[in-house]
Parts: sequence; structure tokens; C-alpha cells
Amino acid sequence: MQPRTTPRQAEKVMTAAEAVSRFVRPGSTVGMGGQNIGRCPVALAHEIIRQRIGELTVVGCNLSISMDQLVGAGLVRRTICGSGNLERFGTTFCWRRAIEDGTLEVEDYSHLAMVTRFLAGEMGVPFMPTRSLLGSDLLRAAEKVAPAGGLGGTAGRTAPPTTPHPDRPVVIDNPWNPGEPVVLVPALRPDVSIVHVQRADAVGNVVIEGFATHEPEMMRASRHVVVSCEELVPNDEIRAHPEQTTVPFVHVSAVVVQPFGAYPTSTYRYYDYDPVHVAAYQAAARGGAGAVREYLRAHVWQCARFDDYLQRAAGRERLEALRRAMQEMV
Amino acid sequence: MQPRTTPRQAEKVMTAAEAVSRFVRPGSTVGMGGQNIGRCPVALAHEIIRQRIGELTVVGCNLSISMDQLVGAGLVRRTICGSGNLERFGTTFCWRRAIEDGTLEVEDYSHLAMVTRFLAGEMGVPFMPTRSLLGSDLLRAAEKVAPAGGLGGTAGRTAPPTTPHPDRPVVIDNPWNPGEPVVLVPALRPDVSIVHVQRADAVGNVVIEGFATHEPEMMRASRHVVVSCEELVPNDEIRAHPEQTTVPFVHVSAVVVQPFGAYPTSTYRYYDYDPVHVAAYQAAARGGAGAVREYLRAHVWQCARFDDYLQRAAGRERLEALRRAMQEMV
Amino acid sequence: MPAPPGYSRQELMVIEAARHVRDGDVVFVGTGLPLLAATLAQRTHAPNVVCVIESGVIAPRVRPTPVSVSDPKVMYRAVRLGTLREVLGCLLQRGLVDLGFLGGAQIDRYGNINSTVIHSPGGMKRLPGSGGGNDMASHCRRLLVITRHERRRFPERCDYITSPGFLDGPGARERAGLSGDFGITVVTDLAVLENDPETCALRIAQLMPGITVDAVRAQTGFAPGVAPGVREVAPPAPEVLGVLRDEVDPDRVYLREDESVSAARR
Amino acid sequence: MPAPPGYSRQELMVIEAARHVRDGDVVFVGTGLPLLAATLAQRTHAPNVVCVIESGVIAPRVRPTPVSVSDPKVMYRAVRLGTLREVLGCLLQRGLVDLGFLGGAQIDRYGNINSTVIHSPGGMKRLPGSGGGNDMASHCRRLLVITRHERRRFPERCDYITSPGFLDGPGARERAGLSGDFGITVVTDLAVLENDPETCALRIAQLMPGITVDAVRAQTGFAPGVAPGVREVAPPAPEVLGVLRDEVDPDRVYLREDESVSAARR
Repeated sequence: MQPRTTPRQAEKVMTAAEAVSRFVRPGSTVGMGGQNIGRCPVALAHEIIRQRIGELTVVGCNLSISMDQLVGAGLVRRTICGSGNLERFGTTFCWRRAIEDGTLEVEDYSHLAMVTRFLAGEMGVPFMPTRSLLGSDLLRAAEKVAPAGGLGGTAGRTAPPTTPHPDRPVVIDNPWNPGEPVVLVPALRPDVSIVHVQRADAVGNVVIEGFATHEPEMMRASRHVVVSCEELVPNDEIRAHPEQTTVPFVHVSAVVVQPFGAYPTSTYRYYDYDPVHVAAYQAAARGGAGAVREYLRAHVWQCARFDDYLQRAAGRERLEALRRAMQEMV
Repeated sequence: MQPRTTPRQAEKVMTAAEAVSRFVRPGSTVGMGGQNIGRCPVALAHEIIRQRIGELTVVGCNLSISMDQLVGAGLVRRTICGSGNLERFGTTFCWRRAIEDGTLEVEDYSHLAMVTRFLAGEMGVPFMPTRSLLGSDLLRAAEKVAPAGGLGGTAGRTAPPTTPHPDRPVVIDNPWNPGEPVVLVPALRPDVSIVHVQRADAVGNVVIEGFATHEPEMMRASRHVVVSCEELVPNDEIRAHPEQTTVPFVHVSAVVVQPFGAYPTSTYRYYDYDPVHVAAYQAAARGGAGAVREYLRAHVWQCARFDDYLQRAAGRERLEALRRAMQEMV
Repeated sequence: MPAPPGYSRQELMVIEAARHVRDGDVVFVGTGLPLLAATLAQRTHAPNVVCVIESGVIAPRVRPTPVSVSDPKVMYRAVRLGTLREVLGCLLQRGLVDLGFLGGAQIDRYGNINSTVIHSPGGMKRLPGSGGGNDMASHCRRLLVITRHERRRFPERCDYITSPGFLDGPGARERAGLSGDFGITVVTDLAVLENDPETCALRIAQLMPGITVDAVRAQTGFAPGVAPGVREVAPPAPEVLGVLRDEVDPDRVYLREDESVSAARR
Repeated sequence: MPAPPGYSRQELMVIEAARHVRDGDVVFVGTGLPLLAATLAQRTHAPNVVCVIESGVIAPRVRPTPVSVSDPKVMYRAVRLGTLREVLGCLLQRGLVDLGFLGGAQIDRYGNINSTVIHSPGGMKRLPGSGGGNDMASHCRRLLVITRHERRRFPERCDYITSPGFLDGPGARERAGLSGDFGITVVTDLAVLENDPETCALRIAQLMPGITVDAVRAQTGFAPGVAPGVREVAPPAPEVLGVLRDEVDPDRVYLREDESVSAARR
């Protein structure tokens, strides 16, 4: 049951600073929106870094620049995801380094398995099946923890087996076809998800345009959702196109209005990604802890507001050029 | 794997007669779109009745007027659903009579459990969990067939238990919380689903407006999908609003263009339901086998085309009035 | 025929049911009297009620008077028109629905509900089935039932449990795997029943005007207890009655005109 | 620097990969060379190819040249922009995808792929992880891999199996619960490898121009067999090369210009 820190029908517009301090706590499991170079919740992640909220578990499908910056800031204890990278722009270097150094725990899944975990979370069931992972080492890591023999049936009630690791899959037989293994993955319910979207209204109805990746499932699975949006729209506009509402307000706790809130990643129909700044961050991330700290100092800690960062990292002309580049494409 | 009787990218526009004769076979499991008095696939069901394709298993969430007419025509062997009724207009009388007479088999589920079965089907997994049904007689009917003790784990491999009924749920322990029962429902993959929608293009991209009930999951779970639509739109219009596509063409086998194809039920944004004709059908259905045969003779068998039925049952003026009534509402 | 000078018992049932809707509740509702009650609550003391309807409708501004969960009137200016999965799965089973309105042909001592089949010496009578009823009873925190009070509707035990109430009594929901954080209120034309927090059995909490405990028991197939401080259902405030008649069901699709409180059976 | 007079080996790799795409295939594709190959196939011999991209994109008209599965260029005029679940669940796991393009740091004798971690005496090297790779290898009927042919990339056994090929050999996929209706083709700068239908091990099916079997084996960490009738990869048709250069990657985001077929390592 969702703790009602905010009445569902209340207006939920607030600053990033307020939203993050209210809903992100040390040790929180944070669901991360966006994918690769698209719609990463950069403004909200910057605010977490600015407030130095640590010991986080960051979860998602593809984790990208925002996760990497949180790791670079030393705020992440663990990730649970399907991948960490920026594709053409390279891997997530802070993440890789932290794993190789042994300072970051990881649980590895496939993207479908992660979506399946969020699907279980949003549907209110403790697990969901998938036929991915079978035969792979993604699964072997799990089976050590939860032998299939300990599962299922009344046997489990009379002699409870060792409980499986809460973040790892188990395998059962398909009851309708004994001998056919099926993977169960446990529900994943983030304490708070941070997602950057195109539009929202003041009570938290959300419209995502373009690809939506794992976000609808993750958002509905979360105890709280903080969205940042390019545009705040009237409630009547949401009600005029109710099929286009991606996630209704019932699931959303805070709305932060932040144009270019995903910069340097793209927001479909609003602006393209900025390869120059993505590459600049990647150069810092590749450069090691000192370079990352310097990047974060210049772009986060020395910027009281996200708009200051936008001015410093891009400037008005650059942002307008990215807007035009997107408009030519859609 | 879907048999490719139609290439996925091919144009799929055909008459209802052709679509039904190609994709609905005696003994088929037919997924039924619509709910109560909204968007029932009346034109496509009429065509099945006209072609007298029998021994059907009809599946859906709420089954309504089209199911009842198929039952009244003697074409249904079994239903699997969450409910049969037209709410304010009464129950589905042919269905009720056939069950009470013992001539129709039924498998009873809740609506969520049915959606969960379709969800398993569309996701390509053999089952899905739900926490509905627990404690109820909907479940007790199932447990007799599939005792929980026979399920799960390696035990199942060495000594296979009796395989559960393919259309009934089973119960397992939550592996992560032994002692907590969770219901598994088996995937349901209709041979063909029939659904009436607002718009489609020639290759089968489908746009549903208003409520969508169980249809997206059911359609994607089906081996074939036959849609009838109010309007055929150009492919470019679909591509101009890709977030609004409810089901992409990959899942669809045939597109039948049939304005007022859901009459006397409503099609959101197109026309309201016709309480007069719904009541007329209900009077026949309540009246018994003879009255139903007479209704079907007058409205289906004596109508070579669905447009003849529309003329007979409503007429142009009435249909236009229903269109106006809807336009005042949306 | 003009409206009666007072109010009908049916109107009072709807008004009493509306009183059990709390401001801010997420309410799972079908059509008929339940939707009238939820809409009335929203237009009076509970403006922040969020109605959800299983066909995929979230927070509509319902227009009078829908006759079906797929009636366009129930979808009017919703914030979301989506799927059954979103409503029954991502809201209801997910635990985000506070209150569900449910009907049924039988409701027994422990608040179990039957909407599937009635067995009688003459044979079986088939009913519509669960619909979303089983899901509501499984996952809502509170259930609200509006029904006529007839002995055959209140048996000791349902012929078939479609939607679980308290099953066999204390602890039974938990043993079945359901949440025990649960409550039932039944509003009838004779009384308001609610579950006894100790025994889980339905008991008489309020009486309709002029109705006695004995009169209720005479129409109940089990012997309901009586809650401490049982009182008479409060009469409707005139402005609430006005909203019900003028805005919620102005065409009297569900509200009958032929039954004033004074004319109702005692 | 002008384009070389002939064609580069990299261009031939893309063109050869495109030949394995059949008209009408539903193809699961990421960015980079795989997307070039799929787009090339679509613009030449396979106009009815349906591309799906895991971020939620179905049947786009890809604009040159996307660098990410979330690049707006990869979404251009899609018939559907939706969710990862729709693509990875309702198409891929559902069994509706014919061909998947996959990359990885290691691919072993049985076509298993590692994109998670490399262990070496100096320690571990962390890689991006599965992404949708494990899902593709688990559910596609055919896999197509485009990779540079280096010994370290073709070990006897992967350090970590991220995406299952034939696992331990004949019958192993079925034993693991995966479909045995499966095949792998690997296009490298030295050869085209494919699974032996009997042993399931990768074997040499074609050789890049001027490359010998021994040269391939020298760069392979296991000893691949040779398919009967092994032949040289056919040179590109000029019009296909023209489409690749002018329409598919005109800005040479992925196609390097510095390597003609004659200059490539032997």
C-alpha cells in the first residue's frame, strides 16, 4: 500500500529540490527512466547529487548517463539492471570502474527480465514468469541461491525451503507441462522512480511521446514517482485526449517543470541529444575519479539550479539548435 | 509460432465473408472483443452465424450480445469468461439457458484472471500469477483438478504429477515467501480474435479509442486477429501518430471495413448504442429458442450483407441519430 | 407522476451509501445505484473521489446516467481511457483502490458474495458470473454493497462464493492468501449491516427509518447481531437529495419514483 | 579523403549480413552495423522487412544514421512507438521475431555470447551486460552476429554466457527450456561462420575474398570445421554498394573510409 504523503488529487508541482528531498532518501531504491541517449532524468539526478543522497540502489533496464553520474558522485551502493552503456558513446565508465574496483554491487538481468520484474510490481503480484535467462549465466548465478527443488507445492508449507535472494530469479517446472523449466523473477517495486517526460499536468497525469521503454511498468510499480516535464499542461488538455495519457495521476507524487530536463540526452518531439556534451561527459568519466569530480563540481555542485547548468553546458543558442534539429526530424 | 497465411506487410483488407471463412474454423477458440453494450463485433459474429461455423469455444472477459447470438445459433460448445451479461439490459439469456440446460460448458474466471491469461499468451509464457480467485469457489473448482502438492521444483521432473486441466488455475507457494499461496492461470491463445475498432489501415495497424478492456492483450495473444473497423485510414496517418496505435499490424490477419459494425452496441466517438434494438434482441433471447431463431433469421440469415441488417434493424435516420448522440457526448 | 414530497427508501439507500465514501478515496465502481452513490459523494462531501471503472476508465466526469461500464457517459472527460489490465491489475490488485462497490444475488453471514449460480430444488439458476467482482473483493480494503433486503438474498452460506468476504470467519482471508485489512458495509432497504470486527459476521449497524431489528432478522437467512449504539439512518439533507435528483439521475434511470419512504414495506 | 575505388571489407561485411535478411522477416535490431545491414536489406532485396527496436519502436522508416536505440532517427515514422514490453515481450518472447542481430565481446564454439564480463589474469573487465541480447538469443529463430575476427573474441568457451547459443551442443537448448529451432550466422572480416546442423558448433561457411581457412583458424580460439562447398563471399553488386554508401550511412558514421578490401589484413 502506497503511503499517502501527497493526496492523490492534490496539485503536485514543486521544485526539483523539494521533490528530491521529500521522496528520495538515503538507501532508497531508485527507478531510473530513460534509455541511452534518450530522455534520461538528468535534472532530477543532478538534484540527488546536489543533495548528496547516498547508499542508493539504482534500478532500470538500460542505465545510462544519470546512473553513471550518481555512481561517479559515490552515491550508489548497488545497481539492478539489464545494461549500462551509452552505445556509440561508449560504456558507463564510472559504473564499470566501480564494479571492477569492487565498490559497487550488481545484479544482472536481461531487459525483458527487468521489465517482467516491474510488470509484477505494477500488477501487485510477487513474481512473474519469463522464458528468458534459461541456460545462461544470468540464471546460473541465481540457481545457486535458490535451488529449484525447494520450490512450490504444499511441500513448501510443511518444510519451508531457504528463501531465495529477493533480487534473483528462480526456476520452476511449468505445472501444465512438467519438465519444462520456467524462470520466475521477483517483483521489483522502487521506492521512487525518477522520469523525465514531455508533458504532465499539475496533479501528475503524464504523457510520454516516442519510445516509452520500461517506464510505464516501472512507474506504476513504484511507491512514489517524481517526474520532470518539458511542459505543464492544463488538466483539461489531458481530459481531451484520455487515450494518450501514459500514466495517470494516481501513481505520481511530484511534478517538476524543467524544460531541457534531459539535456544532454534527447526528448522526443522537443530536442535532439547533444553529442558534444555527451562526449564531454564521457571523456570525464573515462578520465577517472578526479575528472568526474571536476565535471560534477562544474556542472552540478557549482550550479544552484539546473538552468545554470544548461547555460554553462550548452547556452541558449545551442539548446535552440537542438530544438530545431528535433523539429526537422518529427 | 504464428502460421503465416498472410504475409505480415501485405494488404489485408477483405470482406467479412472472406475473413471469417479464412480464419474461423469449426472448433476454433474465438476471442471476443467488446464489452456489454460497447464495441461488440456484431458484424463479424453475424458472419460466423451466416456461415454456420460451429463447435466454437468463445473466450473473453465480459461476453455480451455477440456471444449470446452465437450461442443462440447453436454454434458454441464452451465459453471461458469472467461474465455474461448486458448489465441494465439483463443477462445473456441464450447463454444462461444453454448452461441451465446442460448444453454449454463453462469455465468461470474473474475479469482480471482472464486478462492475466491473455497477458501470459501475449508475452509468450505458459502462465501468469494472480492474487485474485483465492478463497473463492472459482478457485476451488480448479484445485480439485490440480492439487498444489503436485507442482513445482525438481520433484515434478522425476515424478510428473497429473497435468492440470489446460483451462483451469493452480496454486503454488510464493517461492520468496513460503506459505503465501499464489494462483497461476494458464496462458490463453485464441485461434482467432474478432474485434470491432474505430480505425485501421490496410496492413492491419489498429487504433482503438475510448475504453480498450481486454482487447490489446487478447489480440496480441491470438494466432489470428480479424478486425472490423469504422474507417480505413492511410498508413501514413498511422505513422503520423505512432503512440496512438493500439495494436500494430504484425498481430493482425484481416481488416474488414464495416461502418456501424458494432450496432446495436456503441463505438466510442462514432455512435451511441441503440437501447431500442438491444432491448428487442433481449426480448427475443428471453423469449426462447424459437424467438431467437426468428430474430436470427430476420437479422442475419435473411440479410446477405451486414448493411442489409443495418437497414432492417435501424435505418439510415436512426443510425445518424446515434451518431449525433455520440458526437454530443465526446 | 411527480416526485414524492419526502424521499424514497431507495433514495435514502443511495444517500446512505454515499456517506461511506470518503473524500480522496479511489473507488472502484460499476453502474446502477453504486455509480449514483459514488457520483453523489463526489458532488457533495467528497469532491476528491477518484472513480475507476473496469473497462479502463480512470477519473471520469460521469454524465447522467450511464447504464453500463462501457456506456460513453461513464467515460466523459476521464483522465485516462485505457485497458482492463491497467484498472484491475495496476490499480486494484496493486493495492491502490480504497473502496469497491459490489452487487450479487446472495450475500452470506460472512459477507461472501455469489453472482455465479443459485441451486434450488427446481434446478440451477445461472447468474452473470464474477466480472470484476471477485477481483474487487480480493483486493479492495473496503467493500460496499447496495441490495434489496430479502431473505433469499441473505443465506447462512452462499451456494457459490464468487467474491470472498470473510470466508469462514476470523483469519480465513489470511489463510486463503488474501489481505485481512478488509471491511464490508451492506446498505439495504431495511438496514445498514457491517462486519463485526471480532467475529467477522455481518451485524446490524443502522436501521432504516421505522424498521426494527426483528423486521431485519425476519428478512435475513442468518441471525445478524446488533452493533453497540445501533441507530436510525439519518434522513437526507435536502441539498443532498436535490443533487441526487437533479444532477445524478435526473431522468430517473435507476431511481424509481413509485416508492416513498412512507410507502415502503415495514 | 575520397571513397576507395573498390569496397572495404567492412562494407562487404554489412552487405553480406544483409543477404541473410529474408523479405518479410521481422528483424530485431540495434544500432551500428546491424542496423545498416537491416536497412540495406530493406532498401534492396527485402522491402517487406519489419524492423523492431527494443526501446519500443516498430517498423520505422529509419533515417540515416542513428547512433542509439533511443535516437530519434531510429523512430522516424514508425507504425508504433510503445514500450519495451510490447517489443521484447509481445513480439520477441511471443515468438514473432524471425531474426535478431546481436553483438558481444566473445562468441564461442557453440555460438554462446558474452557481453557481461571478461576474466583475465590481470583481473576482470566489466562489459555493458545483456541488454536485450539474452532475450534475442533465447527467442529468435535465427541470430546474426557481425564482429571483427580476433582470436580473443572467439574463445573455446565464453567466460560468461550472457546470451545462449547452443550452450553445450546438441540438445542443450531444449534441455535448458529453450527452443531448438535455432540457427546462428556470424559475419566477420575474415569469414562467414554458421552452426553445423549436426554438432551445433560454428564452422566456416564462406570466406572473405583472399582469406584462407588457415587464416581464419589462426584467428579463432577453437578449431572451426569447414562446411561442404565453402566458397568466397560474393562481391557486392554496384547498386547495393551505392545504396549502402548513399542512403544507409551517407555520413559514414559507422562505415570507415580507411580500409579497402585490398588493404585489409590477410
